Amino acid sequence: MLEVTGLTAAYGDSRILFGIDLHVAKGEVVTLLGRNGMGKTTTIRSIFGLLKPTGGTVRIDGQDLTGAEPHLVAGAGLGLVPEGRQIFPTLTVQENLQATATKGKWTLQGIYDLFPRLHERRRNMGNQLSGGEQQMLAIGRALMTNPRLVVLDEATEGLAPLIRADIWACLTRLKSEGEAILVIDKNVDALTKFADRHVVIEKGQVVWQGTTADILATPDVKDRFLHV
Amino acid sequence: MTNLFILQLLNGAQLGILLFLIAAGLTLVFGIMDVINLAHGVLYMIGAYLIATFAALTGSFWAGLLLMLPAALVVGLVIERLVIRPLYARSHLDQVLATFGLVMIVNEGVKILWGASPLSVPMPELLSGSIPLIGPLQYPVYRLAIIAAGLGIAAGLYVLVNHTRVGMLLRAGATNREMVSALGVDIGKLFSLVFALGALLACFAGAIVAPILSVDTGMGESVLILTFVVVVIGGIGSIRGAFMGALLVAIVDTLGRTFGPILLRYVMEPSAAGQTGRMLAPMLVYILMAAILFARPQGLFGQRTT
Amino acid sequence: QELPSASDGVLKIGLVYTLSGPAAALGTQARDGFLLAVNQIKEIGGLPTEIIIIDDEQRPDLAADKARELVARDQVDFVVGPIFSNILGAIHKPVTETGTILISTNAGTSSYAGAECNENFFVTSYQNDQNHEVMGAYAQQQGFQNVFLMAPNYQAGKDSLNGFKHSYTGGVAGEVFTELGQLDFSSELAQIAAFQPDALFTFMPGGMGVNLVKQYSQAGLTSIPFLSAFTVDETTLPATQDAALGLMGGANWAPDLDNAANKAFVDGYLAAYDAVPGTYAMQAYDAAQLIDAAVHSVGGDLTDRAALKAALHKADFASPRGDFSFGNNNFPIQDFYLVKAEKRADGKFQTAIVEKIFDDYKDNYADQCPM
Amino acid sequence: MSLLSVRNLCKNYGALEVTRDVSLDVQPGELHAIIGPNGAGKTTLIGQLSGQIEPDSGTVSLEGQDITKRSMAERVHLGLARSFQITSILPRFTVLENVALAVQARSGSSFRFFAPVATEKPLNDAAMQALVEAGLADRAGVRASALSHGEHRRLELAIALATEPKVLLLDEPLAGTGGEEADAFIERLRALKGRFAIVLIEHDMEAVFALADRISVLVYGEIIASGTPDVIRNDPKVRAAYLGDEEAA
Amino acid sequence: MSVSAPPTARRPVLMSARIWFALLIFAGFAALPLIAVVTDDPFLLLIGTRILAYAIAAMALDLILGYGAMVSFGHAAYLGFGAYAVAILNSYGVTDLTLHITFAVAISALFATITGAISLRTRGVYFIMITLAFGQMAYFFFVSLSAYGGDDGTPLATRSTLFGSAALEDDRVMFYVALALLIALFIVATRIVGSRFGRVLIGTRENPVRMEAIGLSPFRYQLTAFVISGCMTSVAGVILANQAEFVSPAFMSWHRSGELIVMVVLGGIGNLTGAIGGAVVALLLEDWLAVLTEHWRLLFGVFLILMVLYSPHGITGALERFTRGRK
Ligand SMILES: Nc1ncnc2c1ncn2[C@@H]1O[C@H](COP(=O)(O)OP(=O)(O)OP(=O)(O)O)[C@@H](O)[C@H]1O
Ligand SMILES: Nc1ncnc2c1ncn2[C@@H]1O[C@H](COP(=O)(O)OP(=O)(O)OP(=O)(O)O)[C@@H](O)[C@H]1O
Ligand SMILES: [Mg+2]
Ligand SMILES: [Mg+2]
Repeated sequence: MLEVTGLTAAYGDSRILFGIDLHVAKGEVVTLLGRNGMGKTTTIRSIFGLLKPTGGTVRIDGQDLTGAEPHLVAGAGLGLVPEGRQIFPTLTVQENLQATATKGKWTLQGIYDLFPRLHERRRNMGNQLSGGEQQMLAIGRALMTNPRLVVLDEATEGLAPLIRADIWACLTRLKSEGEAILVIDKNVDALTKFADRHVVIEKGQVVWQGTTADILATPDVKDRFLHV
Repeated sequence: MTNLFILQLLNGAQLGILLFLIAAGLTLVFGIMDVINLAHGVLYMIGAYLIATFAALTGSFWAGLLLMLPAALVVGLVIERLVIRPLYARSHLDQVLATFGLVMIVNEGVKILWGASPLSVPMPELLSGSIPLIGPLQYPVYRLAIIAAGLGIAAGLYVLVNHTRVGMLLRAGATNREMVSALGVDIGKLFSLVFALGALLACFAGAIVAPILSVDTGMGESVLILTFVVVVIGGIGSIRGAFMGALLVAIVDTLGRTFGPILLRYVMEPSAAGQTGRMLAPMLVYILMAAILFARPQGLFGQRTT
Repeated sequence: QELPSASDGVLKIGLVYTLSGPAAALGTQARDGFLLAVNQIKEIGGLPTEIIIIDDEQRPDLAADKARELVARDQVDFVVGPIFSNILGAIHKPVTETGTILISTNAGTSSYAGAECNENFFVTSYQNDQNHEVMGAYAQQQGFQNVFLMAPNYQAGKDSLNGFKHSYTGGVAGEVFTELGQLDFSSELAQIAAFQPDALFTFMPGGMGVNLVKQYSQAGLTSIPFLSAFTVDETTLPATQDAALGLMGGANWAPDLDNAANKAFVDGYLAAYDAVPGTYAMQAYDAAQLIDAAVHSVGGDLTDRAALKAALHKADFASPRGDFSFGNNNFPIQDFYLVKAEKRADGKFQTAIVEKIFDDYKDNYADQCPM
Repeated sequence: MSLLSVRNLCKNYGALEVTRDVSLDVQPGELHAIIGPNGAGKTTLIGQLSGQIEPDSGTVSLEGQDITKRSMAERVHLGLARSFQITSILPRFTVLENVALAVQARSGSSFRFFAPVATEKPLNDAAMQALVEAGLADRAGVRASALSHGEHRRLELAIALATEPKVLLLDEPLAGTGGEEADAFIERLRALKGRFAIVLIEHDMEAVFALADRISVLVYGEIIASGTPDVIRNDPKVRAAYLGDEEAA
Repeated sequence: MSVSAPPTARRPVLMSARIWFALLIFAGFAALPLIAVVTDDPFLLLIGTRILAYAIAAMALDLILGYGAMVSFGHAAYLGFGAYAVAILNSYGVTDLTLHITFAVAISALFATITGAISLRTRGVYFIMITLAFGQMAYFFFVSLSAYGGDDGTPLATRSTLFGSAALEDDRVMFYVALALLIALFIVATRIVGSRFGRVLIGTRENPVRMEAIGLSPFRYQLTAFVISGCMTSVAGVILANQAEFVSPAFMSWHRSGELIVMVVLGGIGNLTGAIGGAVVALLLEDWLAVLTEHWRLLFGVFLILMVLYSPHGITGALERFTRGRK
């Protein structure tokens, strides 16, 4: 459903992406791997129109949305859990979840079931949450837009191991319900447990891609590109 | 003395309500869109000129008011589109400079269109006259009507911002525009709406004072600073703050001017009291603001942000 | 550093008026009044005439600069203006010290009428206190015992109340100074309502006056006589309209004064600007007439300053206000009237003479003037 | 005597007790890790140690001196430096300037109005030294805002080093770094160990168990266990509250 | 409050370009008396002196506004202190320029220390408004000062004297003294910006929390800068009073404070040359447009908006793009 071809992008004069090709089919879980600063977040920002790409195309269900306004991209079915959480500090937890929600499968109750901690803190202001709580809220907020493709940029950063495990469980569940997921994370091992395909980028270019089976079969991929 | 006190309290309330109507738009645009709009005062002026024109055309205050509202909305949308929108991503000082330019343009434009002499708007028949209060004291019905209308609008705004989805989005957009947009909301449209609403409120305020005050080119400026004082005292972005701030400023100002010299006479001789009173009266609002900000640097209802 | 006048045979006059901001209406009237005379006379003093119009923006420092520019760069022979006393204070020295003649058509500060009078400085309006004294005399004559006084909190405001008290010896119900530029007088009106004085005396020029007058009638206070100076006049009447009817003021002239010069002036102004002229226009009109008369009498020779000044001092022209002459301090000696706002047959509003209060009235500072 | 000693620290936000009677000792040269679930109050605790947040009650002392009432800046001068969980640098300064400013803060007065600071050799040398230790020397002339996330974390470290701390408070220095970069960072910290005491907050258990001399576990504002890595790893309470089974394995 | 200044990262080419712009401006000023003689227009010197005074004030404001993110909306008060220092001392027969400046600086330092200490509790727009409040208090104080004309202000009997001589009565001398003061203060300000103190100030603008965390509490530095700026501005006030030979509370109205901000932003904030350029351009433009049409304000407004929309870093930004474009 998401199809990215030849995407290039730059921050001012410094070019970051040099032609990214990437696609995610319905119900598929794809990971975007790469070391720090290789352009993963930049790829996501370009897809969402938060950064205007300098070239290439972004299509969602065949519709060309290259460089479109972010709300149009989101409206086409993408839900974003951004790097650095970016929750709304002056809204309560509950309002954070409701503000941008759309009708669908995910409801407030569903999110609270998924993250009981958020229910406890539902009247807290966003800026009064711990780092981990904010992360949960960011995921919940994206789900509340009922996307068909969830994009998670470092969703488990700064999370305690137990919570991190919860998130993996949650993603696995989303997958089983037929949702497509594009996920960026440092924990390659955890990702291989449920992802279908992997795309590795280095210096703004795709340098390797393959299925989970491929990655397990060629252990040097991890060494060469990810150094784990 | 108590009669005078009650009368002045009413006067304070009426001025406060008026300030609130103007300040509400400013604080919304400021708090939510993070735009410092110096041209907010001229919107107030435009409201007055619009009703003066429409009332003269139709011969009726009410018809004038009715025509003024959509016209004001259009003015707001046009200004937003032409000047404000390119400034969203810019620093506050750039906004100050550009909207300062806008003030000059509008002031001069109004002078070209309507001339330098003040215009006047007749008081609507229905609301003219005074009702007796206590003893010989009377209070103009029109001013009571202003108080009532302002209270109604205040309540409506409070509900809008704090208890509706639109309100949530507004507050969310205030801190992170990009993220709201990435979650599927057309923030541009939302902001246009906020600005137009703010413009409408300011124009409305200008329109309803037109029958009491003269309509002239300086009216926007004189009210602008006072409005900023109100917004800052109340805390930027807070509707409740704007309301309390407006009432506080108005009542302190009104009562202070009347009773300040009287009180001073208790502590110093009459001529010195008169002198000091005269010096302090215009400072009163500023002293109030400085004192409040000293105690609460983020205003009465502001969020502390570092 | 006295500048020699350019003897190029052209009469150059600089007008300094407040043409922008809230008080623009006053300056506009004055400018229009002056230009009306120029148009009627064509060549003032028989010389080709060049007029330079300056907007002082009611900013004294800017005005001082502009006045110097008129004198140093444009080398004008006369500077005419301004409306406001503080502007006069700023331009007086830069203009007069160069020997250029300054004619004030409105501001008549007491210091320049008294000890600091100046041979290069003429006034076609009045000494500031005089209109207030008219109202004081009227209040005295009516036997009021309890008058409420109100003026803006600045020098001219304080002067006005002192002027009133100069000729009024009755009691004072209250004395209130409002903020300069204040627009809402509800709080002061409440005090007036509470005190129920015999009369109100106020000095509220420009937009302040418009608001006060409208709010006065809205507050239902019209039963209390409203005495004023520079508050109810032809610059504010178009805005206050009916609300001002019957309110009283003191003035040195009114549009309905019956004489030929006045008829020429008022009709000419109405025809040219479709508005009723006020004193601001009349006094500026007279300044142009004054220059015309003086330059004619010296035969167009602008270089002999002493002769020119003497000619000016004679004030040999027909003023719309009738009797007009200069005192030793170059301030006018003239009649003063009680005037009242009324509606004209053509639907416009004007002030009209009620009665003469002072005849050939000289200001109180002239004796201190060494000239 | 312990270098940094915390006694009965309490902090409430309304009804929420974020820090509940926390006591803690850090010995000279020791690396003391604090772990705990999200929202346990770790960052809040660091905030109270560094002076950014005022505790409701309890004391913090450094080298026996009570510093509870001291401002953040004063504490830095006494030898208590911190890095931030969310990167906090001077974005428009160069990397070198960021660090040089920290050096300037501890060496001599900043009320010098005339001598150009850009050419003050001692400042730049000391700053460069800190950059070398943080592995950022090659980026010295780059604007700080242009650094990648991992580099930002290293800059945070360099700035903290430049203040020459006796105790260094690190709030999740590894957050957002992975793989090789994380390994390199761990090595860097290991090299620094012993020069000063370190209080480390980290969710990366690999790093914590590799580096820590002692670990305290904070759960809902309370320290439920404190001890050597081995003790903590096998503490059933800790496993239940935080580690789960996966990591401990 | 976000204040976006051009980067402080050292870019040698641009830094020197700015110094060149400044030198160019100074050279232009220095030649003005010559132009006045050639064109037989003595009035040029008066305009020039006024522009110099505002250039000093704008530069002083930029020191805290551009480098310290302290947007003072009450800075005209210091213009007023400078101006009234001249008027008040004159009325007591003290006419020496250095004494006038000393007195102005002393009063300004006192006022800035007290109001600055209170204002610095606040940030951003709150800071703007609280400085406005203090500015207005000063304004109304002088309005009520009847001894010096109150609202009307008062003309000066003479200009300040320079070491006992009345040399300043000559417009040329007055002009060169003002120019010398501007250059001297420009050098001082430039040195301050590049000093240890300046770096702390700029760092505080960027990230006050970080400054605390390296052991520098911003307050003392910000307050010091605020006082320095106020004192510099009062020097401009002394010049202005002498230029106009008139002082009035109008010098210190909030409009004037706003105009100073406009000059700084128009020039391009966070660089001293820009502030000077902003003052020059704003005042010249005002003069020229006023000659063109009575409705010059409309044109000026359009100019401001176009500048903001198309030249983000003000005049210096535009000049820098121009010079870079040609290389
Ligand atoms: N706003 C910016 N301006 C200039 N350069 C930037 C900006 N943001 C990121 N970069 C640069 O772009 C490159 C790619 O950054 P990006 O954030 O996309 O990497 P990433 O793969 O997501 O890394 P990480 O794992 O650290 O999140 C980095 O070298 C970074 O320095
Ligand atoms: N200003 C505040 N007002 C109210 N509650 C707050 C405030 N700041 C933090 N909290 C709450 O205090 C708790 C502790 O937060 P803290 O940031 O210290 O956690 P943490 O242990 O650092 O978590 P993480 O590992 O996720 O960063 C959280 O539940 C948070 O919601
Ligand atoms: Mg990233
Ligand atoms: Mg934390």
